[in-house]
Amino acid sequence: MVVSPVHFIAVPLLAAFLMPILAKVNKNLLRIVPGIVLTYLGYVSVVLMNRVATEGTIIEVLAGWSAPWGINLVYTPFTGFLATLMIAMSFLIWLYSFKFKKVDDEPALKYFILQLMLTTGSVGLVLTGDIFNFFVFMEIIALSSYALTAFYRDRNGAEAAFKYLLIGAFASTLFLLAIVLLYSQVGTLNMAEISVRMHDVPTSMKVSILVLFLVGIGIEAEMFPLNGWAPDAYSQAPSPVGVAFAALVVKAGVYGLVRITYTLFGIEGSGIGPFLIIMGGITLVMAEITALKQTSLKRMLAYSSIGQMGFVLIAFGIGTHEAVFGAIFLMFNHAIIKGLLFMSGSYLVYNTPNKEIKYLSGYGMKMPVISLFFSLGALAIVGLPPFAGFWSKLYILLAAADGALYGLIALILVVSIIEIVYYFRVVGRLYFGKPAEGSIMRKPTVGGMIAMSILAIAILVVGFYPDIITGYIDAAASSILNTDEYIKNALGAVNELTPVENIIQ
Amino acid sequence: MGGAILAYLAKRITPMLSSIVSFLAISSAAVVFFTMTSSTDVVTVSVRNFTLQFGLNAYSWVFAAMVMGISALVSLYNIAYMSGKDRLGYFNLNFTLAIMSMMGIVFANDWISFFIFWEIMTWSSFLIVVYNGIDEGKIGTKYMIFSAVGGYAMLMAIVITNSQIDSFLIADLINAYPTFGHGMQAMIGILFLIGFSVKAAVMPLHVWAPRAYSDSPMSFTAIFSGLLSKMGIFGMAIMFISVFSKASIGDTFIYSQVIAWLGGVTAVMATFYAVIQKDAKRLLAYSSIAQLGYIVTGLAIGTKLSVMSALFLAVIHALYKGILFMAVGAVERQAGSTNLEQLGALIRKMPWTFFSALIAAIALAGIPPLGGFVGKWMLYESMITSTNPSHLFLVILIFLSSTAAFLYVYRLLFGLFLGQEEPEWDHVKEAPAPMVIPMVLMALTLILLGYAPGLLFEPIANGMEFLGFENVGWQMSSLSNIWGDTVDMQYVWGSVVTLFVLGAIFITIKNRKSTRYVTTKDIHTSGEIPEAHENLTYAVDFYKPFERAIEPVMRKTMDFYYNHFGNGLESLFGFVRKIYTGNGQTYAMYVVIFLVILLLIGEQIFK
Amino acid sequence: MEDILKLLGGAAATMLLAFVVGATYGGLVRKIIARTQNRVGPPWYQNFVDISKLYMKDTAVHHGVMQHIGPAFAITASVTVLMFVPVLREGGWFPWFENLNFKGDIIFLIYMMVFGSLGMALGIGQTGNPNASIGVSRGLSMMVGYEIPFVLSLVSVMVQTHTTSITGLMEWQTQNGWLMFEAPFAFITMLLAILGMFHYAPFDIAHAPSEIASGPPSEFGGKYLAMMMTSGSIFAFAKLVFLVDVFMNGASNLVMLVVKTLLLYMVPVLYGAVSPRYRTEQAIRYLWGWPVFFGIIALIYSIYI
Amino acid sequence: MRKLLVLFLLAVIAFSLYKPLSTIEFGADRMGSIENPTTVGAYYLSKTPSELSVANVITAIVVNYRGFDTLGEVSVLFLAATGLGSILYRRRKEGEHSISISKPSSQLLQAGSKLIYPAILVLGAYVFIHGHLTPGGGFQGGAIIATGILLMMMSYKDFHLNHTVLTWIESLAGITFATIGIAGLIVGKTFLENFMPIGTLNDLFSGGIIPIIYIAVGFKVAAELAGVLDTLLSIKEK
Amino acid sequence: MENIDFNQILSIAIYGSAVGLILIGLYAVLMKKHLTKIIIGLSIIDAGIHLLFIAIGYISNGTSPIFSEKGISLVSEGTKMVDPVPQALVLTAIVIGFGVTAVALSLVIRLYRHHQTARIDQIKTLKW
Repeated sequence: MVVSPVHFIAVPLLAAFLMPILAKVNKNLLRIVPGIVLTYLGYVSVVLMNRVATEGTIIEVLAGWSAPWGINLVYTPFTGFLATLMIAMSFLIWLYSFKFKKVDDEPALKYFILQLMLTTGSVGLVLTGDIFNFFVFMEIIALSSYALTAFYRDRNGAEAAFKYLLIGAFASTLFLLAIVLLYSQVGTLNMAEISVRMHDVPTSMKVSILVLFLVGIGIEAEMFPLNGWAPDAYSQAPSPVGVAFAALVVKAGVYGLVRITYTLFGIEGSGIGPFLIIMGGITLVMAEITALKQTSLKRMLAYSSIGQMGFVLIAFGIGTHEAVFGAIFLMFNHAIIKGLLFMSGSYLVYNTPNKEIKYLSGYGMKMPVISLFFSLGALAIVGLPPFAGFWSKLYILLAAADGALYGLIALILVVSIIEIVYYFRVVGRLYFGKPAEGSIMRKPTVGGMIAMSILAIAILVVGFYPDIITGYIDAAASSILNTDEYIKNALGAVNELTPVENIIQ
Repeated sequence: MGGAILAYLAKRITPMLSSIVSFLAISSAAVVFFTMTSSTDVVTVSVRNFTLQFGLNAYSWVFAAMVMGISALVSLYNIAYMSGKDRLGYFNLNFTLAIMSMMGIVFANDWISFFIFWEIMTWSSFLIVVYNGIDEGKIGTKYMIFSAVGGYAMLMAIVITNSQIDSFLIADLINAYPTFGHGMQAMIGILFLIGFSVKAAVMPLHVWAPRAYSDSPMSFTAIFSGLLSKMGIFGMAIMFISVFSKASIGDTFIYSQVIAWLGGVTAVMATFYAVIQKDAKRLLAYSSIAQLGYIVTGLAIGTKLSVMSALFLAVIHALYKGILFMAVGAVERQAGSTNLEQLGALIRKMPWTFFSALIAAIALAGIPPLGGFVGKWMLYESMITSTNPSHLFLVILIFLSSTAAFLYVYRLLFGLFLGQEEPEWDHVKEAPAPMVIPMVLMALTLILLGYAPGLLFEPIANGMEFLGFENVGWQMSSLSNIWGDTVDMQYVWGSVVTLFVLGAIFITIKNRKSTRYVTTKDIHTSGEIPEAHENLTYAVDFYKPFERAIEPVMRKTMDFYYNHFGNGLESLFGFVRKIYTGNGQTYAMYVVIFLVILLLIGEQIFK
Repeated sequence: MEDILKLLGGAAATMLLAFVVGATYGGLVRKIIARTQNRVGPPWYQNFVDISKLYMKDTAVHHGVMQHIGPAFAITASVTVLMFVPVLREGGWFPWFENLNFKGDIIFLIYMMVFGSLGMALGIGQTGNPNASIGVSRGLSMMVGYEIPFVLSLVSVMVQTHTTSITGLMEWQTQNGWLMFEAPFAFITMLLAILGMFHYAPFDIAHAPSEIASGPPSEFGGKYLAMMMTSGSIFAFAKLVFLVDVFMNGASNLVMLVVKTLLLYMVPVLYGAVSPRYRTEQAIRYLWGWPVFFGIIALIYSIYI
Repeated sequence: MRKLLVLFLLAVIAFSLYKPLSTIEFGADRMGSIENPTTVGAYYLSKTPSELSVANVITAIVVNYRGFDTLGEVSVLFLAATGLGSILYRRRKEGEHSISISKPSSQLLQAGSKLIYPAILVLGAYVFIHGHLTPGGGFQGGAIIATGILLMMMSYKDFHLNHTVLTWIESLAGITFATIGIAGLIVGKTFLENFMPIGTLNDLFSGGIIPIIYIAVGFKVAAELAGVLDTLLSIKEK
Repeated sequence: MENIDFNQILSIAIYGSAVGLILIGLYAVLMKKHLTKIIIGLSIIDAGIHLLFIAIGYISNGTSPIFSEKGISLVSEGTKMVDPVPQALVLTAIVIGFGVTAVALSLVIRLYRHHQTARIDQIKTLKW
């Protein structure tokens, strides 16, 4: 069987359907199967990344109907990069949560299925070339996230999940409404085709659709007034799920925002760029100043995550190649760094009441390795060299400077200072004082240690030698910026709905 | 020259085991450095679309040599100082990293690698500051905040520079700076200056320094105050001399003036604070800030003599403040305290430490014939001979500060080493050899530099010529100003030392035989008979009268304002975050409101 | 070789002169003060008697090495200052007094003047006597007070004459007249500053015989004290010569020297004779008040003249 | 206050929806001609009878053209069922007895539902088996079956479904769907490709894989809906 | 003439009811305090959108897109079929809506179990 992008969705789905049966056979299979699947998908990613690097965009037609009649998967350098990142992160999450729950516990079964579905949804959302299919995957992500958020049987989990669900339902509703209006105008659902036909849509209609899309997907991308769900969900979900949110869900949301604004509507001269910059800026500021006042570690990490997404939005709003490069780099960094932070942070606060930061005094002595990981993550996420976070921040700032957005640079840097304050408050505390009496340290599992080590090494390697990854990101940035290329690849030569000469304008 | 860096990188992992490894790493790097100084090759590392350059020039050689020499000695001291403490791996890793990054800074030929190493230096030193774990994280956080302000100001300047000239090379900025517009010049200049001022602890940005210096382990503080803060000076010199001087005078004149006065104010205020401290470490920390104030002022004045004095003082300060911090560290380690009001009379127990500290103190006070005087003299002369009236008034500030410096210098020596002997400190012994040797070596260097400051003038003059001065003249042991007045250090040194030795010999011969040592308990007490256990040393509130005299200016500290600012911000933030009410319905409302707003104004913003 | 002999001879001669004159002044001052206060007072040669007696005494106890070398510091400072100050103007009839005065300058002298006090203070510190320490504390604090107007005055003079060398100053004065008149504000400032410098009342709180048992030297006796007194005499003279050089173009012969120095010396002495004692902070505030004000005027004057 | 705000917001939304909707003429033919389709809908209409030989174009779209969506949809259902189980799961404590709070239904309802129940099941099965021919399909049929089960649950408080069986049905149906997709990938190069003979239009055995998938979907939907209902209904108070 | 009128009325009725449903649902979500009512509101919004979607796919005088007789040909008969795509999509959307509603209800049960209330403004342990 030739490796193709659809494996990203078909294989894990098959596995997910299979898992309830397997669980009846042997409980241990349940834990192992996702690992096997994700390993296989990792292999697929590697193969496809190589292929896309040499041959360019891979289009996979589904059900034998080429676009725009069937649904297609578009594996560009950008989507491929994100998919690979997601698979890798999922694998690490799986490693981390391998011993997460006792296997004879009923929820453990659900947990692994849900995580697998979350991965599938995210990857599918990134890869699909069809707007309604996009919506479906968005819902897959959403449903698995709701369930995972409410995974712990305490009251807060359910509350967070309900808020998430309420807002998430809004997101999908608005998104669907946008699709409805869009379909009425262009009569097609393929994104490339939509992009071509968008020129004929009347402006006011276009704006309405855009607004609906922006609000709908902005919820997933944690844009400011729409992100009330995020901190609760992040902080109440089990920590591997927190990682998954940071590494998969939000990434998918941002991807959606970018795909819709860049490809469907076109970012140049449309006012979307400044809009994204402003909203990103507000998101960044609001999230970071709220994070500053947090007393609970996971909540703080959650707000920080939102802030980072604001930063990504700013970068995408600037919209030059350099900025998009920085944004994608930042997405990558955020995934690995926030992953490390959530993983190590959850061990740190495992036994503290309310996961409060103030009980962490002196944990640096008691849990040296975990503390080290956390400190590394904190150093990296605030963008201190020579860690990974620095490079992305640098590139975004460079792009902003090229665009003469000096106020923006100042804003970003001021916010970074706030970020430093609260992260270093924690790091400082880790190395201060004596741990409270009777605090029990949770011993990290082997899988967890491996996962965290991998992330830490990744942070260091990317920090010291960013070129290891910049080539891919450069290609990704080019591919997202080049809408014509996307349309041409996605629709291919066979396009009867739109004359070919209209495609490239 | 990348060899030195590579030596570090290779060894960087190893100090996990012991400070000895860290010492070996640093000293071997020092050996590599001093033996390879002739090579001037440039190491280039390319990252995506820009290249990082490392190389050594005449100017950075001064700082590199200073860093290497002193940190090699300090790391020797470190072995003994840190022995028996917890988490040595943690400490030594950061210790070595900090030193490595300083070398990186001076080697950097472009702003990006400059910034990278700058920040490595910042966080590694932050991790050392929190090592002792005093005071609930406030100091560390403060240090980090201010460093971040500085670092990010610099980063902003760097990216703006790049957007203007599309290059990160320091040399390119120097060339292109005059071509920038007025506002651009101002912005880049100010941002860079903020960045460097933080590390150099210039007045409004200094509040992190006292606690950060005093709460680090002393072996690092010697580096911290002696070398790390000099990196700010390093950058500032580039800005003032290479960059600004190429621009039209009117534009940058004002920055120089402002910074010079800030330096002066820093010197005075920090000195005052140093005078009223009760803790030796704190005292030295403030003293460091004050001394850095001189250096900054010297740089900002920007004449040949003043810059030379600034650079000279930078090196000398690293030496004497290194000694003093190490001495205090030795006392701390041996006696377990650094409280000036409790300690006393350690001179007989720790004579070598006292000797080094005495030499360093004399140098710090700027008293001839030691190296400190040379730097001070040049600084004053450069200000007096300046054509700018404001510098003449600045002299007063500088002089006030350096006169008041006598007070704290005396306080330090008196509080630690002199005064009445207390049974409490009877157990104290001289520090072990690895701690004493670096101190004594550095003290001897100070004496030598008093006799022949030209040893140091030579590299500094070369460096200054690299920075853009022409014909920087210097003599081996003679100082001269632009009015042609000179001080001949050989004569000064000769006469002072001769007289001192003669006097000492005379008094010793006359008195030594006939007198016997009695404990300092046995003193004149104006007729009163002290109880045996009473300690009569006058050490508490030593400078109370002086404190009362300067009280009006000390009433409000900068710290106070910063704290209020910080609290205000925090409460604002606390208010803002109330927007996350926790009610899901409210969030839904936000969504709808946002939607409605966008629907209403959508047509305007999305064309 | 001849040069060195000349140098050493000159140095010896200068020291001798300084000691004799300084000690005599000391005696005179005691007499004058006594007379002002309606006492008889000691004879003018009392200082010589004291010092000789002390040199002959043996010291029984000491408190450590710093006490030994403290007086050595003091004498080093006073003699060095003397060495670098032209006692008689160049070309005078007694060339031996030129010493090393081309090799130093005013800033150097300012610092050298402090050297002794600090060294002494260290020696005093080792004795552990509380009175002595209190004296040191007060003395050093007050030093900060008077140094400011002192330096302001000197800086304005230097700025006005465009030289920082004391011989250069004297050359300038030979051409343009005494700085006392050319730089009046600087001179006023200096007069106010030397009130503090000479430690006579009202600025004598560092010694305050009745309060802290003469303060700093209270633990010193015998040869230590003798040496300190010698140094003090030389130092007082050196300072006076320095001031005369700066403001009155030095002196061309010994008579003029004595007249000028004595005139200058009388200012603090007479002022002090009729004044009560300031507390330390009062002294500092006083010295940072009018003197500094005049000093700043002097500086402005010198810049814009 | 809040009410006014909400009403204002609703008014704006109504206005904003009115504006674009006023430009979409109701009932207008936007599909273009069949020969020259301007929307995908027209294309589907023109191709379905000939190339898939499925009478119900909607089914063709759902299962074949956009079969990938349906796979996702099935996953959503699966997720809902799984998530529900995860959310509502409670660890039974020792000695904890669950007491149902619902009262037994009336005799009439019990008898009636017993009567109708098989008929509903048959109807559901019919609907999803004929999904490619007539209105309806796997989802609809599955839903009908689930209503039958719901009826039984409401009538008999002891009526319980065997969860193991449900799990097997769910999983097997899902696996069938995914496997057919992958088989398409193997046989015909693309995922979910219709690799079986398409038969003739309006035959029961026509449309290639479409009816098979739809039947699988029907089973799956029925099992999942029933499972969800059962889970929700079996909430007991302590 | 009559035809057009009828079409207009139908248009107003259907679009109007679709928008009306959306608004009613929104009102419920924003104003009602009971969790279940909020969920019902969400469902109503969904229903409105589904209705709208179907309406958009409707073609005047069109038939359902099922080739119910053998050998039927599309255009030649003069009969129009309505756009099948919205119907297919709505089918998917309904199922998704069902899934969301199910999960939401289960969460309501959980919340009620923990808080002993189902009022949304009383369930805000997590805030700021």
